[in-house]
Amino acid sequence: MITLSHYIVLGAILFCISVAGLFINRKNVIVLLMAIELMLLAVNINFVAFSRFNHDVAGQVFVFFILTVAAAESAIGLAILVLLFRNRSTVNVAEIDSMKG
Amino acid sequence: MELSSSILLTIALAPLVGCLLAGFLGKQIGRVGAHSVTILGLLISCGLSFYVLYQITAGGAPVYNHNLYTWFEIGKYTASVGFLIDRLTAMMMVVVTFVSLLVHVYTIGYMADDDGYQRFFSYISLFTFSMLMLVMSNNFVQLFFGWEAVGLVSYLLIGFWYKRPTAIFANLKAFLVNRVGDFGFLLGIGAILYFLGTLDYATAFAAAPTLAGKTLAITQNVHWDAATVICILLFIGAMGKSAQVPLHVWLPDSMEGPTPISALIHAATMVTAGIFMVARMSPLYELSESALSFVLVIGATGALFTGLIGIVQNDIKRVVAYSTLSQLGYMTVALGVSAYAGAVFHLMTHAFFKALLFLGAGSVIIAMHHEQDMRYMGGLRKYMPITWITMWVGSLALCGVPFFSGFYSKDSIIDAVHESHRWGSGYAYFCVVVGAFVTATYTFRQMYMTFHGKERFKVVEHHGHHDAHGHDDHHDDHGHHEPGVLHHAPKESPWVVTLPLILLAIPSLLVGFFTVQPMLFGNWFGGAVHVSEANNVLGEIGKEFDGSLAMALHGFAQLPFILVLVAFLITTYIYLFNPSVADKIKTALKPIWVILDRKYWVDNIYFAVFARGGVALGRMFWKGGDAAVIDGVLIDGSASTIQRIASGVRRLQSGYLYHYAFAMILGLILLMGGYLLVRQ
Amino acid sequence: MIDPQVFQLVCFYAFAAVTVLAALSVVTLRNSVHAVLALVLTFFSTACLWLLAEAEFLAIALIVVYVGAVMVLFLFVVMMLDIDQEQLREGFMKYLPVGLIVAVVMLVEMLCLIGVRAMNAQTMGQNPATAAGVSNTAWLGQALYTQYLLPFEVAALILTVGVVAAVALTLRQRTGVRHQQASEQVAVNARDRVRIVKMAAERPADSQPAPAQETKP
Amino acid sequence: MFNHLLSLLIWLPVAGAVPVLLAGSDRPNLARWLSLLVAILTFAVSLFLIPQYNGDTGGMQLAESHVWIAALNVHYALAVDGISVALILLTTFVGILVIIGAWEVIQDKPHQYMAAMLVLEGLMIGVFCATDALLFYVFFEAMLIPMFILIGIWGGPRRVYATLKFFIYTFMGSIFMLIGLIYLYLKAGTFDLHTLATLPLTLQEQSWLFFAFLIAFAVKVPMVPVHTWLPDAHVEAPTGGSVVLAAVMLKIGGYGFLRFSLPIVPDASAHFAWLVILLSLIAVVYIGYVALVQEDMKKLVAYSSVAHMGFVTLGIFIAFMLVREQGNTDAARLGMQGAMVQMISHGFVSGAMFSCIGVLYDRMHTRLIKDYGGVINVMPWFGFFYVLFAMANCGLPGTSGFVGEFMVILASFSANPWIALFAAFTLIIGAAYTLWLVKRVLWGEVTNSHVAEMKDINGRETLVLGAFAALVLIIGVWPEPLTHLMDSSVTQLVQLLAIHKV
Repeated sequence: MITLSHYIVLGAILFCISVAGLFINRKNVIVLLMAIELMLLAVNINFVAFSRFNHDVAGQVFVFFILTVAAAESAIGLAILVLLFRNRSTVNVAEIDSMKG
Repeated sequence: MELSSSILLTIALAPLVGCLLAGFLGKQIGRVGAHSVTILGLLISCGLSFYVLYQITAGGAPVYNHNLYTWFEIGKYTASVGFLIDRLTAMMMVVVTFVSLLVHVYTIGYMADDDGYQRFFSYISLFTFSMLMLVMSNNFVQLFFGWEAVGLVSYLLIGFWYKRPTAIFANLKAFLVNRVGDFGFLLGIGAILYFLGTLDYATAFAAAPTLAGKTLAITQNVHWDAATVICILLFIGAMGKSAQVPLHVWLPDSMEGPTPISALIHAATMVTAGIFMVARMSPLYELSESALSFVLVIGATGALFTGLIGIVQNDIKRVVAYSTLSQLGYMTVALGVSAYAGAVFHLMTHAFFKALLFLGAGSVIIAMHHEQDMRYMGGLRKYMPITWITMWVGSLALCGVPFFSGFYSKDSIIDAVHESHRWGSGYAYFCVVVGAFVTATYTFRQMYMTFHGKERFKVVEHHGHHDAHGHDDHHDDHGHHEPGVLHHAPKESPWVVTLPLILLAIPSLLVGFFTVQPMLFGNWFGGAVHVSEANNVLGEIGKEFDGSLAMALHGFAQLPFILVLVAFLITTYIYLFNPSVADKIKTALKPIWVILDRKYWVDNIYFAVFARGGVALGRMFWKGGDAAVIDGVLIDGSASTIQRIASGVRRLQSGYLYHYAFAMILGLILLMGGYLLVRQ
Repeated sequence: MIDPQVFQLVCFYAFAAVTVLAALSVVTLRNSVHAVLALVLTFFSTACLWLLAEAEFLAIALIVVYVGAVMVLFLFVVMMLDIDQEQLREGFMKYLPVGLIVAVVMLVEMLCLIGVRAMNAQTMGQNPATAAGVSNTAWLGQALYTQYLLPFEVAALILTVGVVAAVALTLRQRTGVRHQQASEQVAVNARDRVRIVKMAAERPADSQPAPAQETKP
Repeated sequence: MFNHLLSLLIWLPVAGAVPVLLAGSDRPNLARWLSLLVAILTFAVSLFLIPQYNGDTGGMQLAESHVWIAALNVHYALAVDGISVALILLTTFVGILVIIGAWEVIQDKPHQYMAAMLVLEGLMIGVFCATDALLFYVFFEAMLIPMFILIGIWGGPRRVYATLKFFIYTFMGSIFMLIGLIYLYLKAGTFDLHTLATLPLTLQEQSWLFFAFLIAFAVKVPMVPVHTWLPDAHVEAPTGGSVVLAAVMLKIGGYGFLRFSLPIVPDASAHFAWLVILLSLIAVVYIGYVALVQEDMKKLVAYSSVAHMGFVTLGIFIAFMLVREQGNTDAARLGMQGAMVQMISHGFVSGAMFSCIGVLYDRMHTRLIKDYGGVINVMPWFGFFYVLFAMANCGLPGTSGFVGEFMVILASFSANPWIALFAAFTLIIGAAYTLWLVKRVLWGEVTNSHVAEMKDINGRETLVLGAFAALVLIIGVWPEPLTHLMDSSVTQLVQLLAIHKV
């Protein structure tokens, strides 16, 4: 039978994959954004699992909010990306360093 | 009859009003307006001063001592502005306003073509006001006000020809040296407030006996007598103002100012403020034997050694200036032996004959087209007889020839020193007696070089350039003159110049004869000057006094007159009959001549130590202290340290997202690992 | 008959495996389009896992909102932008070991910290929504619209701001494009358009023919 | 109106800045006239303080108090005593002259300049009125902002360095004061100055607090060795900024000592009075020498400000020696009055000196002494004022500069003749640097063609300098009204000194 640890472990694995993704795709902003989405997903899995196993509605409510905010975040993130690409013709993070001191 | 405040106020304020009118409305009222209004002010002031003197002496008016208004009042300490009019004050007022009035008149001639005509009248009226405030004061604050205000006017007037580099150097020097004196003076006032708790003369003098036994802790073990501290500090002020050694250096330089100023400020009135002050403070000075000895030694030194410098001077004004220094030394010596009345008496006679000498010198300078070097004069007596005669009167008075006013005052001082048993009086006696010889030497030398002997100037008529080389812009073309070449023959000065000479010659001749008895021996000053019984040298001399005539006749047989006679004979021989001897003596006594010519190197030492040294010290403080230590190390140093740290730390802020993410995750891993370790 | 619990477990493992694999491909695939598609797959299988946990509303919402909207947005962007894939893959192999080590260390630490064994004991138990006698959606809705009404409104606001911001950021005024400007058309005056010029009735002999009316452009 | 006189005084100029700003750069004359109107109105209102303030009773009067931050028990509490009244009058008076002085001189964004000046004026009045420590602190810090702007925008070439230095210096100083205030709040539960004055504190607590206050106010005064921001700020500031800085802002440091160090930590102040006295004497002598060799006129006057402010701190702290060691309250009052008169007088004298330098700078655009020479030849009226203010600067009797120094030297002689000796040294060194400056700038032949082209002061400049001159002379000739105004307040302060809190 499915226990809480199944979900938690899955969440942890997903989170670590996305962390690894951040490292190995350090130049591609799109993949970075996707890795962040993955992280959020890992967190959401945990929330859903805790909500279900602890019989608390708050977890699922929170997932709802996270989804909302994540949607807004990715919308703005992509908008910035588009703008960036339009101005700089690249999504390479290494080249976006005009704020470097 | 009680003196009214309004009269006294009028005396003080009339010159001030004249000053303001001439100064601020100079353009509007013009030259004539300016001198009319200031002279009118002085006439009022002088006339009323004579009235006050009459009231105080003959009219039976009591001593006036009232405050006009409160300057500040804090707890038990009050300072007011008010007048104290007793015989001493009244006499000073008359001297000041009378000489000032004559100098005003004289100025009309002397400054006739100067651009700063109105300004000059404004200044000398301001000076008269300040000097009156000084002498009429009934408290220390107002005294200090007048004291510094006359210094200010002196500063302005020495630098009157502000385009001359020497003038603006001299006025700065004069002010600063005076400030050194004022520094002591202010501390003296502080000491008086501390010990006596008041700034009012009458209260302070009344409380003066309580000073006995009081001491001031200088360090934990050293305690100085209160009265001595007060008196010496106050006398330091007098040393500055009255140009006593070693603060005398400003006075010869002050001759850069126009000659009327030299007469009024640097001979007759301002420089005698110190003498007046000590006489006024006699109740305090009588308490301290040591302070009086100090005064005596300083005065005696000045009397002899500054006089010696006068012998080698060639500038006609400088000779008179050094003689002023010497005469101020005589007055100070008189103060030092408690002969306050003698000092003030000499002050008065000196004011007349020294003003006369200066104004006479000014008259010569006018005639010589602002040539001041006596080596280019000679034989002027036939061109300007009035100046010649009046100057002889002044010179004989200065030398102390019997019957002239200077004789009575100077001889009394020498007698008083002889009589005194104070520590240092032996040295002082030597100085004043030799000083009499020195005085006669430089005086006769000056007279001979100026008025007698051969004409050492040439007259080259340049009619075309006559106007251009008038002395209206003399201070500009001073330098381009060929020395000793005049464009037209010297001639007697106009009446506005000679009238003051004559009016000054009369008192120079007569005032001593008529006033010596009451002023010196008749206790004329009454309560204004206090001499304790033990110190009353004048009283001792007075016992032998039997009339001015007898004193003068007796004077012919005295040592001072014999010395004067010797000096007369020597100088007459050298300068009238055998001028080459002067050069021979000069070569023979070369080392002494150099010492005197360099004024004992006092100026050089002061300039090197105080001026150069001060600037060097300031630069060291600025560059070393402020710029290097405080700003360099503490302020900019800390800033640059932070900057260095920051620029090191800044490398961490690469701007790359993955660096930050990596750091965050690394931190997370470390935190979790640490937690795991701790938990286990 | 298979025990439903075993069936659930099998399903869980199956979907979990798909999720992990898909996630791995998200971060490793060369082509961004493929990566997005892999992400979509991850979301799908996660939604299934949520269904297993009886969180039906969120599972559907994830698919509808995320997969349907956000992921499609990603796809659009990725496809629209002409991205040089090769350049972006630089250093992939170089950082792979570091990434792997970090990920593994972190995973181990996390699992140690969570205490997997302790949670093994915790079973699902009864669905709270069922216990309350309502559907999962109703159960969630009751909490959301009562207790969490203010955060809900705030979330709505954030979303709106996000939309506005996204539009505002990407909107640009193109130059050289002709627009109809209604405000200027309305604001114009008659006398700006037509100017009547008085002229002599007869034409001077030597002058050029002039138009009777001059119109202002 | 009289119930809220102080609030009116503070907020009238601040509110007046709004229309001035709104006038905009297109209508500079409107902005100028508006700001002049506001400044004159403020001055007029401040004149009401004289009849309203009862000088016989002393103490804090015309009080207003409203709860401001209830959670922290902070009040918007205002009140004035004689000292504050004198300083407020100084502020409002200088406020007018600064506006007039900047009339045509500031061509770049005059409306903003004027507005900043007005805001600054209001905030400075606020500092002098506040009786709540936190309110004082807020005004104290807020004041920096307009000053920062004034120097930073209308300043000279190194203005960035100067503003940063000025800001960081003063800000760092006041942070320590804030810490001290927070400690006092935790101890007393209020920021009310009167309550804090009666709060019992051990000597150790007092010592810490004393140094916190000392750092804050020493920077402001400024005392050696934290004075180096002042010359830089002055050199870079526009004339008006310099005038306000020297005339009013420095006084806030001295005022702070009176309001904080004296009543709240009297024992520590007495314990460490020697330190402050020593620093003051160093300021007089050391800074005098530094001023002597300055090559920039503004720097010279700035250093002379430091030296003169040394008399303020000296006068305040010898009061401790006099009261605690000798029980001589009258001399203590004399010293403290001297310090106060010196503050007011220095306001006029240094303001006037900076105005004079501004006059020269407007014509020549240089402040270096060596670029001048023989100015009197072309500007006689200016020369008159310049010599007058120079004389006031070196403390000539008859000018206001003398009164304060005189009182402080007299009082310090009663405390210890050595202190008086070093203090009186200013007579010499002060005269030396001031008159040497006058000699090099004013006297002599016209040194170059630029000087020859200079025009004498115009009506506007004459008005400003004349107003300064009138006050310098009035206070110098008759200081009694001023000392009488402050007398009861000073007496109360001196009584506070004698009370041991430990």
